[in-house]
Amino acid sequence: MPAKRTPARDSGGVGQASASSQTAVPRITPGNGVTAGSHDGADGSTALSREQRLELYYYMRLTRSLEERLVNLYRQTKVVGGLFRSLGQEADAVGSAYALDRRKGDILSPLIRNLGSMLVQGARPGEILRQYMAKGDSPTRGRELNIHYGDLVRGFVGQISHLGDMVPVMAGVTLSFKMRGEDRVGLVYVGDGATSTGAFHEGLNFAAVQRCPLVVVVENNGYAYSTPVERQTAARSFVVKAVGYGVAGERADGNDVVATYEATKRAVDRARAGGGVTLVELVTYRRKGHAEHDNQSYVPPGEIERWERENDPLDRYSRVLLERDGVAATELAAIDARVQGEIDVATDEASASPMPEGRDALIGVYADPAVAEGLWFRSGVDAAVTTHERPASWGTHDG
Amino acid sequence: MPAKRTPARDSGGVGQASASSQTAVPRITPGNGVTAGSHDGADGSTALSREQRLELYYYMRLTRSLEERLVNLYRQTKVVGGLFRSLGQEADAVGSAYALDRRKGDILSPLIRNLGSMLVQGARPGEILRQYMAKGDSPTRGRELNIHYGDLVRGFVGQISHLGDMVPVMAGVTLSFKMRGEDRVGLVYVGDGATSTGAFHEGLNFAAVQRCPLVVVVENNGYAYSTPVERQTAARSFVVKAVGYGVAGERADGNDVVATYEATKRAVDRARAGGGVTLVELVTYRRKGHAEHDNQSYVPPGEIERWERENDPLDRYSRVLLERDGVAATELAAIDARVQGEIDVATDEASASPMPEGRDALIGVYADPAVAEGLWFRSGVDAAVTTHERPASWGTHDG
Amino acid sequence: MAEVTYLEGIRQALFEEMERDPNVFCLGEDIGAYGGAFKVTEGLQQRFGEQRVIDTPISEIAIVGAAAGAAHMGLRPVCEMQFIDFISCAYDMLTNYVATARYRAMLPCPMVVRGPSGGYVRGGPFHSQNPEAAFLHTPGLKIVYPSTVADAKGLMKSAIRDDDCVLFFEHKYLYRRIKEELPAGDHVVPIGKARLAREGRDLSIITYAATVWKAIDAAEQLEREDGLSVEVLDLRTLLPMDDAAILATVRKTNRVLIVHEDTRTGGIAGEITSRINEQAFEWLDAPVLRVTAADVPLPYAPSLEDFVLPQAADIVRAARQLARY
Amino acid sequence: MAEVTYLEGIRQALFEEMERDPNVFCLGEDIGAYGGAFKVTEGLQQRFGEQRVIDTPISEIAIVGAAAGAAHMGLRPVCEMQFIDFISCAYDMLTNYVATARYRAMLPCPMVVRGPSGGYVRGGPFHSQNPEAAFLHTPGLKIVYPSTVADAKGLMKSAIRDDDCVLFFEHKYLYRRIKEELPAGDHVVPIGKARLAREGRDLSIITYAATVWKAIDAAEQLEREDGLSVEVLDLRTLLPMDDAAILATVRKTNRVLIVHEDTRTGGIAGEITSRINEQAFEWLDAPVLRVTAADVPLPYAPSLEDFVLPQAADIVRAARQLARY
Ligand SMILES: Cc1ncc(C[n+]2csc(CCOP(=O)(O)OP(=O)(O)O)c2C)c(N)n1
Ligand SMILES: Cc1ncc(C[n+]2csc(CCOP(=O)(O)OP(=O)(O)O)c2C)c(N)n1
Ligand SMILES: [Mg+2]
Ligand SMILES: [Mg+2]
Repeated sequence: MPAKRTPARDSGGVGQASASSQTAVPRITPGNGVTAGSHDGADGSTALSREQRLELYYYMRLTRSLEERLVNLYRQTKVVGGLFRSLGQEADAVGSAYALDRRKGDILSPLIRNLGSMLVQGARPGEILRQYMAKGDSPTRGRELNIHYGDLVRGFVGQISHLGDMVPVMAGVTLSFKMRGEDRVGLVYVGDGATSTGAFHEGLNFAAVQRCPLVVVVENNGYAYSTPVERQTAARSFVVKAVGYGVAGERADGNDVVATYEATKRAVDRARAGGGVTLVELVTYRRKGHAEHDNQSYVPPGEIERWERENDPLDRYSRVLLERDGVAATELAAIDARVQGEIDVATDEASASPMPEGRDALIGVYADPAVAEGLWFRSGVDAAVTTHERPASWGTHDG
Repeated sequence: MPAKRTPARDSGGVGQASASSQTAVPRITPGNGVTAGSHDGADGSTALSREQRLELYYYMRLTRSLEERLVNLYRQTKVVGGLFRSLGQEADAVGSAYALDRRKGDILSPLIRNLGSMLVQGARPGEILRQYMAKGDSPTRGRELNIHYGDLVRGFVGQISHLGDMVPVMAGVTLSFKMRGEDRVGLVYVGDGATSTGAFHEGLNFAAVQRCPLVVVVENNGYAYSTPVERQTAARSFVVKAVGYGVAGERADGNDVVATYEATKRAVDRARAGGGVTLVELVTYRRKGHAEHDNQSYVPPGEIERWERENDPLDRYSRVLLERDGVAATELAAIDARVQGEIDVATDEASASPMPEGRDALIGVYADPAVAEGLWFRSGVDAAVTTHERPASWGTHDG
Repeated sequence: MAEVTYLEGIRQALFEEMERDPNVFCLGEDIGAYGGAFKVTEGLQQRFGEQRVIDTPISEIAIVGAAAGAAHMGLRPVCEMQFIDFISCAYDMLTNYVATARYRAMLPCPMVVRGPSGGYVRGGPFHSQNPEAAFLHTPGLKIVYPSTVADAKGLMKSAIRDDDCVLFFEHKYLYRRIKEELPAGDHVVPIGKARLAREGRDLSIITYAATVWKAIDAAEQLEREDGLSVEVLDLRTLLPMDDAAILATVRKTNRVLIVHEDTRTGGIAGEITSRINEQAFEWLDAPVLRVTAADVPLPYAPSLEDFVLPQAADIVRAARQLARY
Repeated sequence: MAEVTYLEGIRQALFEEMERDPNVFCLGEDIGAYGGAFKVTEGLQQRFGEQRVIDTPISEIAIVGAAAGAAHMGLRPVCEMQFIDFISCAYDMLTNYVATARYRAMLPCPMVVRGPSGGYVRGGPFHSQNPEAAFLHTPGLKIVYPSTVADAKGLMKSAIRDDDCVLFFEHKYLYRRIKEELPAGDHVVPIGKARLAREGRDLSIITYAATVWKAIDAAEQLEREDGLSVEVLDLRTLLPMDDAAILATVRKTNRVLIVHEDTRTGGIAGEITSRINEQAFEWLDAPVLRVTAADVPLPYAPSLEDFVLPQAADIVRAARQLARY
């Protein structure tokens, strides 16, 4: 793998950033500077094996197809809440997560658009569908929505909605790695929008001072809900923020799965070697609205279409595999078919799953007592209230 | 005034910062790089008039002498709470505040060590003493402690203890200037420690995006309570943080009142001209403990003494005035005497002031109702409780 | 006049107040071109421009803090929390800075913090919260939580005109589910006054926000099936609390059921119970009871959410017990 | 054995638990070399090193969030808030992330957040707060607020061993004002159990933290001057609340006065009053009353602070009224 560094870690590059620091971030366009400077595997120097490269394809395809299935289920009103897409961002999610080492026990914290990252870490399509459908045998037993769930054994921590909060939490997860001398690395995703939160700032600063083995990936997809990047920050990029925290920076084309992998891998290697935090900016584009209901009226005309036409990560990667890596079209088709099969099985299983029982809602707020105080007004207090004597206990809290 | 720019705004300089961004901030020593590169009025290029230069001296002396008086009062237990010193930081406080234009309605938000800044904006010694002594005719009528008070007419907003919170507030104050097209500028101080707070981050970023006419002054005095700068941030300076917010940066020797003035003045002028936010780092040193009770056991031996001996801002500035500006020693002695006189008068007045009446504590939580609900158990509910009939009202809330 | 929704009532109030007073402005995430996650501010930016309808970064601390700063200078900011759940990020700024400003520093801080609140919408634990209890405890804040279209509009107008900080909670379940004809003209509802939503003689239900409607459903069922005459008091303003209205209904029916959607322990019912105890104990013929959510984070699945949140059937059941007492 | 202070009791608990369990570590501002603003962690870093006694940046969000992350991995962090007033900055992280972790994600989150709390020390509005009411409302958290040296030590040990997040409020007025001999050995006090601080027959005072001592003073005065036998129940743990102990004292004396130092509206007294209403209404011979701080930010001047905070004389007066009822 080349030790090629993105402009962020190159002093000249950041110097430039400073000179134009008063200029807003340029609107992202497909094929702008970032893409031009990125890897397309053209130099053939990546250390990924053929199997690994096909695995990357598999996860990207699985991400896209699984979300397409979710769209169907959503239209059939089988998805209980909102539906969040990562269309066009599959490379960024998959490529970055692929840089972690699951056998070493690396852990990541995904966001709503990191379905691909979770699949790489071992999340199963059936779990995802059950979560969205609020099933009783979903990982959170119907308590939390969409991909808000985790599994420390497989290596991902469930997010909460409050943006930025996972950065301090992952600072603590990786602090534990450091304290125990474990050879593990953590990775936390934040959107361009979430970089504005106090939690992001405090968590990143804390991890930087403690030199935690943490990679902070800013997924710059151009928008936070309807808000374009230039209303989120006056800086010309997100990677320049690395300087202010005294951490390393990387910037890569998030629609190039290999470039994404490589930039993140450098950050992961640095963290594992004791080099502390890296801020990785992955530049990509959110082709769907914030959620399914968002009509994207705020997007300049043609922008989405241009990204779809010129910079779809699956299209781009398929071309690389077919045209340069000597992969046969039939191989990709076989993967596509395998993915469809897996999703069909998962859909059948998830659909057959039961909804949770109402009373299960009371279990598990505390380790001890294991059961939350109940709703007395749904239980047998009738006896007590029919007497005007002093009862031993008026009303009970045993639900 | 020279258009000289500090390294922060110079792309080469920040490039260097980036290259060494993994290195901790070097321990501050008197006369390190910062001092060397600063103005001492040596080039004679400052636009300050002789009167203004003497006024700077007056405010610095007033700050120091007033705090010395407070130490006396503290030892006599006439100060109710803690006592916070700015010894050694008088130049940074006075020089930066002096860059504002009170006639234009500029507003600043001071910190605990910005007594000097408040005096420049028109705070009166007697008010300060009354505040510390919790007098009933103090600006906050005994409700808030030390220099936690403000006056929008004179141009300062009272801080709260929660560090960082004043940055968003001043973003809003200056947003109002922008919205109304007023020719006013705001300035907010934060300590090196307070830069770690989420509020600092959110407020600075908000102001940067909105291009508010705001100057954010980081007073880097080496410590936050007992915590040295290198445990607060992994960045090599605070001014490099400007890059990540896309704002201008200035760095100056905070123990040089003229250099401090000039750097802040450039920032103020930029803000007034519509150039948005500047992050100004003033490098200084906190010679006393966090508060009077702090024994500074965590400070390396000799450090305080070195700063006292080699880099006292009043000594330095006196020398400049005497040796270069042709000020006579008698002139400075006259100012010193005037200061002592003012403080003596203020002390007498403040000592004679009454303590507040307990009941006044209930007034003024809301505009309407103007009086807080009282303490019913201190008022006449006795009548009600002596009867077992249904009373019209059992207990009252009218205090 | 045409009927309008609860959401439209709020939107009208914002429009009218911005027309009336050039010092009023709005700030929040995605409230401008997009018109807000629920479209409460739709059309505002077109009408009043980007200077008065500001899309902010994702920064609740900064939104609230900047509003306070602007309010000191005489503006009247209206902050949107995209979901009220995110007000927790600004908890320090609200409780320590904003709420104390007048008292400790004689700084006026006229501002509104508003946002979609409440459950019954399958929003899960972080898009369904009822934050009133977290702020009831803070002297210096006012809290409003309307249940009708007229109140939503009229109280929003009062909130914007109020000289202190008003937290204005909008129930998102009601946004498009209830419609009313609105009084013409400058319709203002005073802060601090409860509303008798239904008159009755046998028993009082004290509640606010979405559960007002559950209480009315329950009251009708109780009337039909049990011949019970149930009074429903809609608090509307939670801080300051309308003690007079609470005492009046207690003295009338002598039996009180407090209903809130929020979790039980530490919820607002406790405060109401204390006030009744202190001021009308002898008027009680039965204990003051509460029907509330269970003490858990609000789960996502319909079966779980329905179980945790108070339903009309729960109110009916508790009311019957109370009536029989 | 020598008598030790409340502060020393806490310090001993930290020492002993860090000795006992290598997973226990401390983090906070200035807790290392300096030993903390009040010296509660003095000597800890010398003994256990910089890895286990971590000086952090001024970042309450990060302190609490990082503790949660470390707790997920099996560590047992003890966070110091330099003053508990600053816990407000971490309100979101505590109520949304930490409190829900087990329920929504089956993630264990064993951690302690501790800090100097409370008034009577001329600390002004931002160094005197009592934050319990802000968190009582959050299922998933536990809240402890001891009043004695033995409880301070024994509850801290339980808090560190607890498998959930415990907010541990230390009353700074008591830090060096009370001294006790401590039981030898591993002195552990269970979370969730109140303590009968004084037995009595005529009237119960339910309270916690510093006002336990005010209540005892008042009780002695009432005994002396009025011949009243006053029981004082020290809750010690506020969440979960010890209903059994509360009901026992209500059934015994039939008259209840709740005393807390915190402001009145939305304070913890409301919740206690509700529970008594629901579970022991018929046992009441008088309304449940409260003696609390007035609803204002706590002012700095001694005359003002003394007026706002509840004093023994206020308790005496209210108790007399209650006894006469
Ligand atoms: C603290 C907080 N404030 C507001 C929101 C509401 N919200 C949810 S997603 C979102 C936009 C996020 O944008 P970004 O971080 O860029 O992530 P993206 O959706 O683009 O992946 C907002 C404002 C939230 N979840 N948390
Ligand atoms: C949010 C918050 N956390 C903790 C504190 C306690 N505290 C008061 S001053 C201080 C140190 C401040 O250091 P710095 O910002 O460098 O200012 P300096 O005292 O050096 O001027 C701390 C930790 C606080 N006031 N606010
Ligand atoms: Mg985004
Ligand atoms: Mg400092």
